[in-house]
Amino acid sequence: MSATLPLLLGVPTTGAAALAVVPLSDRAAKALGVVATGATFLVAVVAATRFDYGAAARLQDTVDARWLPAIDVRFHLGVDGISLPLVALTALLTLLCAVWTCGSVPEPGRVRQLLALVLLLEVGVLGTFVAADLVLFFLFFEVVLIPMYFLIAAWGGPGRGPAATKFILFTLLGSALMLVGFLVIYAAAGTFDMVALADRHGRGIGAGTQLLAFVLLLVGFGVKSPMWPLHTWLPDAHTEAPTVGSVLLAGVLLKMGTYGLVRVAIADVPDGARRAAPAMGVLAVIGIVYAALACLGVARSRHGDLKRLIAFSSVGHMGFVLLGIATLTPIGIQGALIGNIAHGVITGLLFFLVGGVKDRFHTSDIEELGGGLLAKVPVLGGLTLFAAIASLGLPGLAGFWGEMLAMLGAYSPAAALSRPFFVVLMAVAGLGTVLTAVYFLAMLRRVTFGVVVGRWRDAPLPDAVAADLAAWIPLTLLALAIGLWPRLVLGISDAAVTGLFR
Amino acid sequence: MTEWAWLLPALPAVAAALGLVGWRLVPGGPAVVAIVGSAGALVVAVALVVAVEGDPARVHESARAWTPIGGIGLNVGTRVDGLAAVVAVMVCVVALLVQVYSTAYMAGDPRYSTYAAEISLFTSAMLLVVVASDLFELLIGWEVMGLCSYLLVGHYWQTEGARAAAVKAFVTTRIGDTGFLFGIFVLGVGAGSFDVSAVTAGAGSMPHTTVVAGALLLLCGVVGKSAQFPLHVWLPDAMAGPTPVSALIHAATMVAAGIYVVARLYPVFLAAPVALTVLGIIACITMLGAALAAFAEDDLKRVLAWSTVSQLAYMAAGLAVGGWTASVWHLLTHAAFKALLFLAAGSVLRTVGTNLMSEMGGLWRRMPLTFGTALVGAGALAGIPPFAGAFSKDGILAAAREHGGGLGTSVYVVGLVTVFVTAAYVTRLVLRTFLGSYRGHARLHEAPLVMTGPLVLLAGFAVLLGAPVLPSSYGVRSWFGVPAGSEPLHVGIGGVLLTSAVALLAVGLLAWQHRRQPATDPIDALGRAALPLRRAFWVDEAYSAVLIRPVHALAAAVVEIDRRGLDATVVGTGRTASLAGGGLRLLQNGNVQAYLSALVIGVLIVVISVSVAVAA
Amino acid sequence: MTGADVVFALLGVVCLAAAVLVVTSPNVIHAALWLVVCFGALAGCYLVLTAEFVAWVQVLIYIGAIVVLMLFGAMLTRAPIGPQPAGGAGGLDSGNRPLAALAGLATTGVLGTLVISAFRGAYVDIHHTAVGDGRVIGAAVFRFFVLPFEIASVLLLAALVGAIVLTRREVSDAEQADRA
Amino acid sequence: MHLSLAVGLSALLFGTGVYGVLARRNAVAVLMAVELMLNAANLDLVAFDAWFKDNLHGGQVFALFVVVVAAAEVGVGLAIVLAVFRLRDTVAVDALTQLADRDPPARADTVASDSAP
Amino acid sequence: MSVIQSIDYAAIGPPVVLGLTAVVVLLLDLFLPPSRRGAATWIALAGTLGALGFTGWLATDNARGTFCYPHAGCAYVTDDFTMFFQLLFLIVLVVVLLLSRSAIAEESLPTGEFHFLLLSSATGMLVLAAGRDLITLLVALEVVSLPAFVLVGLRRGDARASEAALKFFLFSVVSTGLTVYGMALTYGVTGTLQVDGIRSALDGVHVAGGPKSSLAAAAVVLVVVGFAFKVSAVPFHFWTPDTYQGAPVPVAAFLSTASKAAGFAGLLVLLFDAFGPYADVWGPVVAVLAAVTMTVGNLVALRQWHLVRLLAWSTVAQAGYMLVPLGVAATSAGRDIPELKSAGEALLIYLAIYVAMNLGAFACAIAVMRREPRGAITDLRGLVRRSPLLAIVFALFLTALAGLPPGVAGLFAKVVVLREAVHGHVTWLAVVAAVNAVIGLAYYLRVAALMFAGADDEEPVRAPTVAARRSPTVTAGVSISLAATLGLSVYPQPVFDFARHAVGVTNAAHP
Repeated sequence: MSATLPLLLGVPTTGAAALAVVPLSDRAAKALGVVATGATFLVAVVAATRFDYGAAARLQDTVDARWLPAIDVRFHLGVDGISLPLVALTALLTLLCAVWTCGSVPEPGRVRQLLALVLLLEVGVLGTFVAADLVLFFLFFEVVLIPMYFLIAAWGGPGRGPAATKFILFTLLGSALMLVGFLVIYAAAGTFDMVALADRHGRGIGAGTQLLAFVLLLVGFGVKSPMWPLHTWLPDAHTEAPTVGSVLLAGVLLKMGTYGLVRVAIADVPDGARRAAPAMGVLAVIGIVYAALACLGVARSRHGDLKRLIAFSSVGHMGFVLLGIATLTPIGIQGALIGNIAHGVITGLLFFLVGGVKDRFHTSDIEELGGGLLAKVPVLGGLTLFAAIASLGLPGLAGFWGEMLAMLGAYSPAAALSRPFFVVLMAVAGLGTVLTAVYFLAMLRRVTFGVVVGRWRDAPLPDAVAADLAAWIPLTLLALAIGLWPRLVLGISDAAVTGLFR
Repeated sequence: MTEWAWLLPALPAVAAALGLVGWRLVPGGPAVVAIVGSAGALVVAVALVVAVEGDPARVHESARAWTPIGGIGLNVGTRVDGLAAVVAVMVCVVALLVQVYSTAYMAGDPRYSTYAAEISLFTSAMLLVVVASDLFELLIGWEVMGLCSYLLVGHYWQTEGARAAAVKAFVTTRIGDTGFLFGIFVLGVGAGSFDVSAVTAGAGSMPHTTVVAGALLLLCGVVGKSAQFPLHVWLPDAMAGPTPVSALIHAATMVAAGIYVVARLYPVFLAAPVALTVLGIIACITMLGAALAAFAEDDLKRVLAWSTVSQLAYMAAGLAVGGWTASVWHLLTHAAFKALLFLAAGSVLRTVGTNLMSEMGGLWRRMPLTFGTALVGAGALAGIPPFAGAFSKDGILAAAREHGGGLGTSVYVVGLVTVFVTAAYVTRLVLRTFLGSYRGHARLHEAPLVMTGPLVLLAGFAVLLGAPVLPSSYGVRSWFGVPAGSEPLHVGIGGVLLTSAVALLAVGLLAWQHRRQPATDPIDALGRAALPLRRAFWVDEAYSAVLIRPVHALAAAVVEIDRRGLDATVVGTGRTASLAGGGLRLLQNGNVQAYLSALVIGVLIVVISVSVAVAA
Repeated sequence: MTGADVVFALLGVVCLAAAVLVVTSPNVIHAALWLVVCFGALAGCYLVLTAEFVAWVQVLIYIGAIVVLMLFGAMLTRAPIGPQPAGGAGGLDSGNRPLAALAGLATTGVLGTLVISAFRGAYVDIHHTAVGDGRVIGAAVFRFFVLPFEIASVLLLAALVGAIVLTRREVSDAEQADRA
Repeated sequence: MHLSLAVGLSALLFGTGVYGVLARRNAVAVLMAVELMLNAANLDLVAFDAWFKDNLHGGQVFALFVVVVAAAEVGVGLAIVLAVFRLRDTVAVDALTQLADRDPPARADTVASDSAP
Repeated sequence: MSVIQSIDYAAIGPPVVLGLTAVVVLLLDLFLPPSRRGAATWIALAGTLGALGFTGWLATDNARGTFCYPHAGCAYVTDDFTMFFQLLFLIVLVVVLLLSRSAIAEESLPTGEFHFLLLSSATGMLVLAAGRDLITLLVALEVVSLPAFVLVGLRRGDARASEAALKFFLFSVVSTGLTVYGMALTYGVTGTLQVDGIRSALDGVHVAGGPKSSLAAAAVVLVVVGFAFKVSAVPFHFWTPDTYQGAPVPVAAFLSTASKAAGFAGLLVLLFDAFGPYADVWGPVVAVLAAVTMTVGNLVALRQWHLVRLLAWSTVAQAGYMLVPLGVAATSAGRDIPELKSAGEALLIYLAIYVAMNLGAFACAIAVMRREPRGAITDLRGLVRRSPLLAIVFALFLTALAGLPPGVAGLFAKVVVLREAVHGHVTWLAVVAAVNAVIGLAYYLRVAALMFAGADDEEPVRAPTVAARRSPTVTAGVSISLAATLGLSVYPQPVFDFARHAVGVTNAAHP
């Protein structure tokens, strides 16, 4: 029993409640937001320092209390090597979002409510990552929906209403089916306890039941991830969401889906996973290529939106993550986990940068921006260049490891899977990496390079200010650090991942 | 000493980082940072050569655990032998000279600091490839080079050409790199480790298909990086970058990396003769085709670019026929004379303000030093003794002859023909640029010392790396640990004389033609036959038609599909639900009798179904 | 086929015919009168089935109270006396007739088939049955069914109050005046 | 006597009642039809009671309670019909469609467009 | 054998107290001056709380039975099942009384009669939950319904109110007709009117099969109609939106919670106890009805513009969710005894949570409609600025109905019923329910979002039509619902336990 995890959830909850109830001034609200997210981050850091890296496969810092014995639900929390990096990432990104908000509040203001929702969101995401009971997991999984809905619907762009609705309906559809999947598992295994379920490796659950459960979970988590063709909510949501919304959506919300696949689907119904993995792999790969082509289309189209492009790129990146999971190998799953983190860092950075662009140019339309970012705002432009390069999976930066390990996993998939089939998937995914480079470069070519068009030439646009840099630099460094020293993530999760297959 | 090899990539990398963000803190500014970085690396490289020289075949490895990747672990570290040390020196020398040269060439450029930092990063990446002990570590350097070439080729990003060329360079090499990555998978999984040593040691014992697949996939990357057919298209376009960058790319980094990796992983290729045959065929096509394209090119830098493609094909061909030593030697000589030629070209371009040879001519009068050094480079390229190229090239041809068989013969014959064409375009280049009368309008003047200095130095190398290093006991053969199974280096007088004769024949032919019609471009003599050469055999057009345009069309289609198809399905489902709601709503028309009818009929249906079900 | 069968059948025919007229008569007053006939015949049926008390209750409450109430209701709502064109505006039948016919026939068919096949051959021995007169039924109610009896009082009170509160208009106006 | 006679008649009466409920438009006539349905049930109850020789007399007692229920229903029903008549001047059940799923009144037309996702 | 059945007056205490209170309120109304008639609320509340206390006391006591038959079984039983429902009804009644107070004053409803009728209807519910024979169930059902017709039509000047009442009435009597006929047939098949007797008789009939078994199946369906009508299951739902819209909103709240719960009480007694042997017959029917009910309810709700009608359709949909656990009887695994028990438990849990959140939603609707009597959803736009707390609380209830956090109670409810469906191997039904949850969210969210939306440029800002003061009783009603919903969100275990005990006593234990 330790207080770390309750604190991890309690601090942002308290912060959210305080922000929601106490009528603070904007300044005070911003300060409180930073303090609350910062404190949460500190708690996460404490959790990371307390963590016994030698036993990363074991759930640590656990809290396990009776809650609803009538439906076998326990208040059971814990972190292990798989969840710890995600917890840290979430806490970090939320903190950066709060910092960023100090510098730039999206229309129509109301920073207090905004930050309250961000904190509530953080509770949901952190809770999802530390929950060790399926119902609790589901509860936290759902907690994020409403705040994100309002983040989009209240602070979003011109098409926010339908985008927010699509987001929430789509993800709820997924999570509702996911709940059915959980219940199928429960019906067969008789417990909601994720540790017990994972230990049991699906023993005693019939093959048909496992497949059913896995498919339901795949749809549920697939919507969140998002997996092609369940992704269509994502581009709209990202395009319309305010910067912090996009950052959190891409940076942490999507991770809940892939995390769930690893934590629940693969661990609890491995036999179902084995049978569905080829299909999952195919969808993942289609997603990779499809997203890349869509991005290319956006990057080249007359009125392409930068945020839409990055949103689509998320579909592709998460395709790699899903491919890694579909291989059912430790390597693939390691790839999925580091891919998760890398995508959170890099795409989070990209969305921050686009947010910076939007703050200055009041548009994210590629055609209207016209190019020459490097000339007009060199730091912003340069970081955009860096983030795009990182995002296209350049070795030495964080994005590489996820893609590489996913493909390496596909090269030698789990014994039960057809190797030639997965090698074909790997090859197609490789094609996707090329296309990814193509569209990012096409985007850079139109946006960061080139000459500044007339309407911006004399506009006094500031380059990065302190709040910007505070949000950008940590992510930049992290992308570099993870890229060069992937042990930062892989080292933590290794034991836990290999434990999944023991 | 070799445990300090990590400094080799690290020093330029630090220089790059400092140059990007912190150069203001350094006295002397970005130039000093960059030059000190390269110079430091050179010192390390030379020290390494000294350290390994006694037994160049011995591998000095120092590695530590990098990261677990799910069951297996990766290591990171350095792996130094004779080959690595010598190539490192080559890289550092060229890089240092390029940095020095650039201080003048890029003077006044507002983004000089970025430029210098990128070159440092480039150098660092190449050096990482050179010393990497792990295949993924190597891949990092390999791809960061791609990034740097992208950035440097696109340095003049105000111009459309530079932007396009940069993207083309990156994407084309990335296509190859994907194969390269898969090759790493195949070999690494086959060997059970991704260490270079493990892979080279294990190549022989791997299943044949595995090693062939691995080698062929690696070749994809090599073909892309070393600009071999069919992935050569990026290199001529890459001339859009600043000229010193071209020198760096063509001489010491990037393109050299491809050849270097084949040489480095030679045991793998030896275990997969099929791959070597494929490499040979590709090399043959490339060497002749590129030479022919060079002959028709009017742009001075593009001529040199095509020549690079062609010369790299020589090296590839040499490796294919087992001429390992000759190829690596040619790599060195080529680095010297190609850097020389590019820097000379840079010095020319800086004065005349154009790339087109049709607007040059007669420059020798005003730029004697440039002309002289360029002549040395040209001689080396054309394969005329006593310049270095003649001997290294002959080594390759000799190896081909030695190797025999279909492959050896093909390489030998095509190589000889290419010698002729090479000499022809080199002559044309010299004639059109330096001789005759000036056809442009610029005020001509010789370049400053920081630029000519490197020229002279490189010219020295272009001479010294030839015959002088051949016979001595400190000669080229003793620099590397020659892998078993490769052909020994055979450079005989007969071979050199033959190639020189072929080359001089071409020179003579061109000179005679020039004497007859000094004003015309020799290519015009070919008439309509020159068209395929001018268009570089329409490879770009073919790519555009077969690959690029379809992909773009597909991309546009996907956007539409997403909007009209998938998303419309989703929205449509929502709308259908709403419509269904609307339809069901019509039942709620307020007429209670209708309600009751529905009630009664509903009950009846249920009653009938359950009673029938029970009866059944 | 006994005499009871014959009597019951005859009463049944009368009852059914009257019932059909109740639901088809174009005049609501006539319909109410046919309802009387129907219920009367039904009371006869009850007598045949030895349910003496129920039969009298049928006569007293149904014919005496309920039908009269309906007649009043029909008249208070100014039901036109005399035949009305079927289906037309103000007619007694709605446009729902075809569906109604279908539903009615289907109901009869289904239920009739079910009950007749279920109770084929079942014979009611009316001669050896305790006649359900007032004493017997009263005893049954107070011995076994006190609870419904007590609730029924709530029901009736509620119905009474409800009917009053819905129909008294003037009082409500007065109440409003009070409030004002 | 045969039970089939009674239960058959009951089914016929019930069907007739159902027809009446669905076909009559005058609310009072509908009420009459409902009475037919209830009486059909009563006939069954009484017949079964006799058949079973139920010593609790459950069927007959139930029939009595049905009569009570019917009386209460008719009382309240007629009151409602009168109330309707007073406000609407009609007792035609199919004319009472003020409450139905309708489009909103003019000013709230934005709702309809909102509802399409 | 005594002449008159013995009566345990303590057992029937709660309905007696409530019924007497009803009469007292009615009589006092006659004698009190109009200005003092508001006291009726307090008297009724006092009576209700008294009944509640009585029930509470009974709940801690052992189960009792009274009005027993000579051989076995009683007509009135005070087991945990009864207690669960009686407590539920009484708590709802407290809230509805609070909510009605302002409506009575503002819409000039006759005070005494209103309270009398409301309490009578509730008395019927108390008996219904305890009744264990067909006559009692039928008469109690009528006692529930009859006052309700009048309550719906109580706005005497309003044509809509009487139309609503008439529709409700006609629908109800036809349903009653079908039910009575079904009861008659049940009697014919089993020879008894008593729940336990029917059960054992049907056991034999079901095993024997033949035409009699077919008839029994038909009878089961017919009997259920009257209760299915109460719970607004499709196709017995048509009256619901029209009636709710025409009725005073507190009455609609009462109908959608207490009355619906009463329907479920009857359904459970009948289906689990009396018709238990026929679970294989009604199981699939209920499963299909559940699916159709939630789907139809949700789909039509998508297209509503009137707040109360929207809530009406939402209650239809919610009825579908509540039927889901009963649908487990569609499979042989689901008819397993422990499974059926936990299905009943799930239904009770859902019902309790539903009642809390739905009552809350109606309470908020009442609070809103005191200012925006038109009831259009669009009138809610920007409510958060006019009354932020109300908007937040309303949104909480709506999200709870949708089954999403922060309305965690609703989420528990969904988890519980889906768990039953999956456990009983009717996974398809769980999937249908899951999909329906999404459709449901669409309209709940639309309302919630409107409350938080900014001002619409096209729509001019209007002054509230009624200069409404905040009504303390409405606030109290909202608060109770809120407390209940929050309590069920944080620590619903006691209610879950209660539900488990409540189904423990039904005869599902030995079908």
